[in-house]
Amino acid sequence: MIALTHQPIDTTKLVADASQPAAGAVVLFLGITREFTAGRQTRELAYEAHAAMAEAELARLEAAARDRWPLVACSIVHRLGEVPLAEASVAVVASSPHRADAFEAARWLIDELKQTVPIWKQEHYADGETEWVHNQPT
Amino acid sequence: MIALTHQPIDTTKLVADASQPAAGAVVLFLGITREFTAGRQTRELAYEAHAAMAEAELARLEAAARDRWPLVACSIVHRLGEVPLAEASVAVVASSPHRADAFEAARWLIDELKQTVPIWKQEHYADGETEWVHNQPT
Amino acid sequence: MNVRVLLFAGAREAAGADAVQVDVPADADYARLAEAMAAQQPALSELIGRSRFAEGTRYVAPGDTIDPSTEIALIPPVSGG
Amino acid sequence: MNVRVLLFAGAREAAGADAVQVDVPADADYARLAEAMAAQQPALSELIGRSRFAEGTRYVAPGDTIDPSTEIALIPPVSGG
Repeated sequence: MIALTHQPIDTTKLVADASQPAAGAVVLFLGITREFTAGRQTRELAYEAHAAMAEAELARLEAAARDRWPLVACSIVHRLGEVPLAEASVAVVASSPHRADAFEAARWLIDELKQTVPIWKQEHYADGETEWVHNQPT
Repeated sequence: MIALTHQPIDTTKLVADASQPAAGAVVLFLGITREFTAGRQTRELAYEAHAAMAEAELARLEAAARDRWPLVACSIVHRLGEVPLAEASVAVVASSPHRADAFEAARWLIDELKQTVPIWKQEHYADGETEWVHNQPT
Repeated sequence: MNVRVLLFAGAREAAGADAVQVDVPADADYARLAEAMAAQQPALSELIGRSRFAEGTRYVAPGDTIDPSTEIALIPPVSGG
Repeated sequence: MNVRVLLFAGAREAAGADAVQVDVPADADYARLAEAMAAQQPALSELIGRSRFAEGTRYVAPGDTIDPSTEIALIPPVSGG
């Protein structure tokens, strides 16, 4: 399942949906708004997407992960708009019979998402400045 | 934070507590009761611990993980008693400024827990048989 | 031909518009589009040099011929997650 | 001396008891305790061969001398998680 949403991500539901009897392991990754980056204070982040393309890229990532690992559940949800401190901008959930697969899939999905999915982050610094982030992804 | 509990693990609270402004990444691992193992159907699992020693071992694991990775939050909770299908027997949560550390710490913690912490699983098979699991940990 | 290119994030902000119209020769490729856009929108030129293009919901390569029947977008370096 | 050893899981089930009392020479080590326990509890002997001992909340090595003032436990291969 993949989704873009302007609402807070319901991680409890994502984990519950991934917790199925065929699975033995569930891994949830959350990217959350961090207060300090390189010493500079963030007030909140804002995210924008090329929505149709981002949904298509996310669906391709889910399909690729399901091809590569024996996943019971695989969900990627990205929040758009303003994301306050400590709230999740992205959630990735993978469940599988054995834990190595869920860990590897979740890590691969977030790494790929950060490289390819057309979503952009705007820093809203505590000092009032804003800045779109267009560094080469790491 | 480490805990043993006879109640269902409140994973929503664990994730919320780990989602702090100093962190940018939260990783949750759940070990859940899987229905089929090597083709044999499980009805539920039951867990028993040398409780005092298990708490001490879990606390040592948390301290070792905090020494090794820059963790904002680190929690390990193991459930004891009967754990129905698809419910969590163990939850590990790690949060950190950057995602590599949270992923590595969560994976290391569950791998170590399975090697060293004096907790035992009893299979309750669908056919009525029960069996304590004392395989060499993998 | 005249091509409409969707803009996002810092590119949208620098151009002050959600999209720009760019003239390129018929059968031009995306490398040629990048040149024409940079010449027309100097404020965008640095970011265009670090961006990719998409047709519809897929990335294209610089040497791909532009299909003006598709929705074309400039995709600056992404920062989701 | 007489040593009390806590039993868990499959060991508890095989012995039908939460703990056993075992006689070992003064200054015996845990390897000696394992031998004495296996002789006294044949139903446990296979599992004892794959188990470790703990004093209080820490594992001990087979060559460690038994401290009878501590709480001693037989720790069969663990299967938490």
